[in-house]
Amino acid sequence: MKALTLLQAVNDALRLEMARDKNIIVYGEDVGVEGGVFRATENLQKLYGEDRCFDSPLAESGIVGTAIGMALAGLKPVVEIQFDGFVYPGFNQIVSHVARIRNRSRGAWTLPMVIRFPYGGGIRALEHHSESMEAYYAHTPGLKVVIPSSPYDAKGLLISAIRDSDPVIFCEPKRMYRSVKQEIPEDAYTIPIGKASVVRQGDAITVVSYGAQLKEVMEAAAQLAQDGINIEVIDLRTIYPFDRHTIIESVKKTCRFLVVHEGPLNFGVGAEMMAVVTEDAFLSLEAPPTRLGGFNLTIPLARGEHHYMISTDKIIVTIKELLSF
Amino acid sequence: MKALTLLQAVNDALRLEMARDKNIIVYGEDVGVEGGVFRATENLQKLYGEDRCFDSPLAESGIVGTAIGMALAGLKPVVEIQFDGFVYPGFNQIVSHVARIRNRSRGAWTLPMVIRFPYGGGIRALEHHSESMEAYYAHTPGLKVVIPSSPYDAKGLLISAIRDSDPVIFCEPKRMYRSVKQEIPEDAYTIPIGKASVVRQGDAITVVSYGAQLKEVMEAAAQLAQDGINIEVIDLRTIYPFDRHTIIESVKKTCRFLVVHEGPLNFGVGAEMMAVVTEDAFLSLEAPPTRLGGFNLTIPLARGEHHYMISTDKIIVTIKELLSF
Amino acid sequence: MFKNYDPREGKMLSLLNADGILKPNGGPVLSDEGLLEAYRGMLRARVCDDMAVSYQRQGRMLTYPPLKGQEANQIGMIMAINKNDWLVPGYREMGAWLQKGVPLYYIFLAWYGNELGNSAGKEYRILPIAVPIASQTLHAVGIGYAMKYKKEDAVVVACTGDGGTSQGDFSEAMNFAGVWKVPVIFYIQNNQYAISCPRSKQTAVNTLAERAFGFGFEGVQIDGNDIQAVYQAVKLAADKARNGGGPTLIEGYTYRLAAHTTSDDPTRYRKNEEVAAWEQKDPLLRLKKYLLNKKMITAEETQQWSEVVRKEVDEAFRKVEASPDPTLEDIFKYHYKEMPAELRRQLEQHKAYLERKAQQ
Amino acid sequence: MFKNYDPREGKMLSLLNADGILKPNGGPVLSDEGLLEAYRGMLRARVCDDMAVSYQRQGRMLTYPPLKGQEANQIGMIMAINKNDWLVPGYREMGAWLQKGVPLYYIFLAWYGNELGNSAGKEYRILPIAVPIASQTLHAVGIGYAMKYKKEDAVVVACTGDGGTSQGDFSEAMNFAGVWKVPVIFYIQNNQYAISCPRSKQTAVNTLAERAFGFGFEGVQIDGNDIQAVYQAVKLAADKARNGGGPTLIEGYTYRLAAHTTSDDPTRYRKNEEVAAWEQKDPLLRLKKYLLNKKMITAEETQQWSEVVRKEVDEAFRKVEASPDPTLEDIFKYHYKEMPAELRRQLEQHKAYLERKAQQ
Ligand SMILES: Cc1ncc(C[n+]2csc(CCOP(=O)(O)OP(=O)(O)O)c2C)c(N)n1
Ligand SMILES: Cc1ncc(C[n+]2csc(CCOP(=O)(O)OP(=O)(O)O)c2C)c(N)n1
Ligand SMILES: [Mg+2]
Ligand SMILES: [Mg+2]
Repeated sequence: MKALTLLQAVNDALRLEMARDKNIIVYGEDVGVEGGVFRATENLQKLYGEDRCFDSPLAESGIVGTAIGMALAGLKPVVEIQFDGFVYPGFNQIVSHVARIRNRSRGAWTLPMVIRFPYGGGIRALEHHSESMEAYYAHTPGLKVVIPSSPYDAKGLLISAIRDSDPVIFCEPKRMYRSVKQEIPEDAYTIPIGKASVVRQGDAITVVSYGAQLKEVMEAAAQLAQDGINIEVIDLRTIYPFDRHTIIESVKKTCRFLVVHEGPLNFGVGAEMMAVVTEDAFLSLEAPPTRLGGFNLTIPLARGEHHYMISTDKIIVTIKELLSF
Repeated sequence: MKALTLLQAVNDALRLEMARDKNIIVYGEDVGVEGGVFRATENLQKLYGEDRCFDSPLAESGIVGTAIGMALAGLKPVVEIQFDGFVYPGFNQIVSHVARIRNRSRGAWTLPMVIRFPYGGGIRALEHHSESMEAYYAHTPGLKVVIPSSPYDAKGLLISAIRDSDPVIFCEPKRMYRSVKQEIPEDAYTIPIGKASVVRQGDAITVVSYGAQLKEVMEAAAQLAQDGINIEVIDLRTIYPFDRHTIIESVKKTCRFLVVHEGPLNFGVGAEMMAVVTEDAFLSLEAPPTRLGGFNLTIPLARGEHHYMISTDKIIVTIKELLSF
Repeated sequence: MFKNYDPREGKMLSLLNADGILKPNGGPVLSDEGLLEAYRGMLRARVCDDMAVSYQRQGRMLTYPPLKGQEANQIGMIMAINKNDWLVPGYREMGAWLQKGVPLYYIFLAWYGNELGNSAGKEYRILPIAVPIASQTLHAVGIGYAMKYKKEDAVVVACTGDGGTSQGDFSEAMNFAGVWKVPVIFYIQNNQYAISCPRSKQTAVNTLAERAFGFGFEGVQIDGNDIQAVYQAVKLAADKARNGGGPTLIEGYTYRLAAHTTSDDPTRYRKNEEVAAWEQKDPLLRLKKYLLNKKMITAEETQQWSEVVRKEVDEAFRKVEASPDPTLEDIFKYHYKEMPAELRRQLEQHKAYLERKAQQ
Repeated sequence: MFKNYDPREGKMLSLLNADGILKPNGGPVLSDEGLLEAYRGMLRARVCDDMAVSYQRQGRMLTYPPLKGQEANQIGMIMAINKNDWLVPGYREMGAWLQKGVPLYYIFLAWYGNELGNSAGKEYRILPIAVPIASQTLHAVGIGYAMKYKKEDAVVVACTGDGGTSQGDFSEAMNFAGVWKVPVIFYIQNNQYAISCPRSKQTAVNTLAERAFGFGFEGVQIDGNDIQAVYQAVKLAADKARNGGGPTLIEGYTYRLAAHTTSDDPTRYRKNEEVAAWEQKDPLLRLKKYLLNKKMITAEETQQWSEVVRKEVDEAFRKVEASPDPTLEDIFKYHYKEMPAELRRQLEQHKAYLERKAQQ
């Protein structure tokens, strides 16, 4: 075991997997000498050479598009997009090709590849550096969308993503990159994609969240516990294909439901989770399934960002309201 | 009054508005001499000259990006993207700029512009020509997303979109382009963006739909009426900002809710509508709010497309189930 | 490599002219036997293409993009590369597919609207049709990287059209290819139009070929209706690529003699005289002239060959028409290696509905 | 226009060398008075920039991208255009903003993380900062179209970096500009790096300037640390654009003497010697030498001017720090002309929560 930050866990996963499989190619803007602007790819070029870890030209469509070609020709590209807000130039490649090649060739061509990027706000970053638009990818048939919430999960899920036979969009909560350390195994291990994790057991209400937002949810859980309220918290971990079963089992037990996420509320992940609960646990519900999400606004620049982020307190207040519904 | 198809109604709106305002510039791939691959811009170049209606080079980011510049400099670009599946190369311009300039400049810069494109399946088209991904745009803060379902609405909504102070994504149901004719006024008229339309009054259940899918819903309504079941049908018309009020008023009356749309189910428009109903009419509900949507699949090529499209019969069966819940 | 044919000086590589006269330049060319093979390939493509269009007219085929007039580009390009070299097509390259050996059945099946048609290219190292314009050129560069990384002796030919050169992806592909020095040949079939949009409105540069120099490698414009020019250019570019010389851009100056697709009416945007003039430059015609001159074929033979192909096409298309349409399971089964529970749920729910319906 | 400086022949336009010696070429240059103004502008930019960095070090400012070393590009470009000409910036052009007249307060406010800072450019015909690399170059082309359509006598200068040239959008912008023949000048500040990525890994072409020829117009590489070269190139390009001659690409060969942003550690990817060598070519230094030689300034004067700017900056930044942060209403109010009911609902609900919280 060693104590790693989420960022180090990502680096660890990449390092171990690259050692295992020399078909893994890691590239993106500044990932070579620089080791990535966050250092997620630090040392990889030194360890594995310039042909396995390098800077690409500054073009996200190019990064994703060439990765497609590599994967089709038997390599395993694990590319980095520098920030959430810069995936969009590559959106066409993702939606029109990454998500489709397996189905459109009836399984003849496959695309085992990973697109990693830091996502989310709360770090007082520049414009376009704080987005949480995972719903775009989750709504796109053919993609898997994974978001870890801890160093342990980051390493296990990233290794699973790399070993997956299908393309994975891997969103790393940048607000948590360096904020916590966790003891995690030194060797490679996997965490199944598509399985949620009940990170806290309780009976009062089921709260689904993921990524960086889970922190406030867990803080809320701890504070509520002091009042004798035990909430059940589910870390979604995979946004698509999400784990309906775990959510529904929990809601059938708690009879109440809240989903909390950072990205914009309308047409967001929360809406889907509410739909899921309504579909499968309607008669169990003792209060309306509820969502807390970012406002439907472009996430504000640093001086206004605090208005946007969802606080522990707001989660507590919302839960209390639902409990007294 | 004159009887026009939806396509002709679009053309009519463009023609009238271009006559009114010489700052309106219409361009896109093949919109000039050809008049668009569907002929939505037919004759406009002849009428208004090559500098107001013309072919652009084949590049959607270029089309959207240059339109941004035109709008910022006081013109009113109304650009065509040839098909739903070809918006994505322009996605970065839409998400990173079109949706944001007003807010990020605190209202100093505005972007009155329209991005039109035919959307949806059911015409046995080639790959990438049958998409219904309006949820991407609806989830993007700063955009308005409008989808007409009849020639009358197409003309009135497009004129409103052109006159709007904010950017509008205007999705035209291509399956209906030529399938119906409707008597509509010859002069310009507007239909407010953001208002849904109760296209059929009833008391049994509220059914929300829009665009081409409305046809099957209306057919279902007619068939159900023969069994004495009167459903209320709401044409959403604007996907964002959607008309919560009209939906909730209706659900409070009917106590049941179904949303039907062609695009993929998960993280789709239906999930949002279910969330809305759950949020504001939970205690009125006598059955779980329900969605019918496309499967979470890439819409199949022609020979498999029928499996994907939502039939009148399936809508009827679903409604009957909900009524006997 | 193409010093004598610098497109920036307005020069174009051409060897076999419209009258069927060959003017060699010392570079590699197809032998007479090779030309015979080329002719048969071009003829086969022409017949398949014509018949696809006529099936569409009969309401038996969906929208199809004819390649008529562009055969020399496609047959020449494949003849100049090896079996394990890659082809990354757009959507108008049926000739290239055929020449690379893919059974017509699968090619037609894809155009017939069945995804199964796209499953065939893998063993031939051909990627599925790519409709989002120029997006596939980046895939070619990635494949090029893989070939270089794996030290495979294989080059990649990436196809796009004159219109395709306007897409950002095409420029990005050239830029990546230049920096990575990958064995990729960008082959532009400049057929003068992107649907209705003439080349002159697509870009202000004189030749598309010269675009390459701005990305640090060579481009050449060739007579795309001249099988020898195509062969030579691709052959030289492939040799260079194999020897680590990196990418080349080839602009095949050609013409689409038919409509953009069967849904298109070209009379709306181009003059009959223009088409007529290009018909004189028909690549098949000129190669036929050459071969007739050389007495390597007779008119009767070509007639016979056409008939053989007609039979082949007829059989293939009947097989297509007799093929089962995708089932409900088919449209679900292939999105992921394993069907996610969420998809299985949608499938099961729909099946349950269909069963209830069937019972009524 | 730049025939004598064809980048494809390895030539670069340069007039005022690192020793402060001016070698005129007969083309337009700044007068000595102009040079004095330029020097004051460059000095002002330098001081503002240094102070922004130091505020950041003090924890008072957020991430900021210094322009140190690139002043000649930015001051020269603005001096060569007119008041009603447009500037379409990226994010590293504070010098250009200042020279065009925008109050420092607003510029800082934006970097301070307040959207209100972006509201200032409109009356100066400067678009807000653009962070998504090269995306803004297309906006410039659209503005160019509008100017042409409205027959306004105005040109557009679009800025991007060496890294920016790799984005598809940049190529699309050049292509549209070429076809539409719009009055746009693409000004690339080639500062040798895109964050850590050196120019050599960005593209295989020798000069970025020659990229333009592939889109049908002229490109020129200039010494971007030479205020006269910048002035001349932009002036000629603007004149050409005004006369309907269409776009020009200018590559200012320059160097970023500071970090990419205040979050960046350039020692990870570049050598001290390299930086030291470029410090010798500092654009301010060489212009200062020229002016000192000509006895147009004294060392004391420049010291005084710096002090004046320091005061200005200090005042502006204090004002920034004293400015109210955006309110909750502010973040809602500006997404649409009228706030949609759905947003109002989110706002009201949140306000209700805040009120309850305040009452506790
Ligand atoms: C991204 C994208 N935009 C638009 C289209 C619609 N479209 C199909 S073919 C075509 C013209 C392509 O022209 P060109 O590249 O010259 O190839 P050609 O058809 O002439 O072979 C267009 C605009 C598309 N398929 N993809
Ligand atoms: C689309 C996009 N991708 C990535 C980034 C992150 N990023 C910010 S600056 C930069 C490098 C830009 O280099 P260059 O164009 O040379 O300009 P410079 O910073 O040197 O002025 C990168 C990669 C971005 N802002 N936008
Ligand atoms: Mg073409
Ligand atoms: Mg740079």
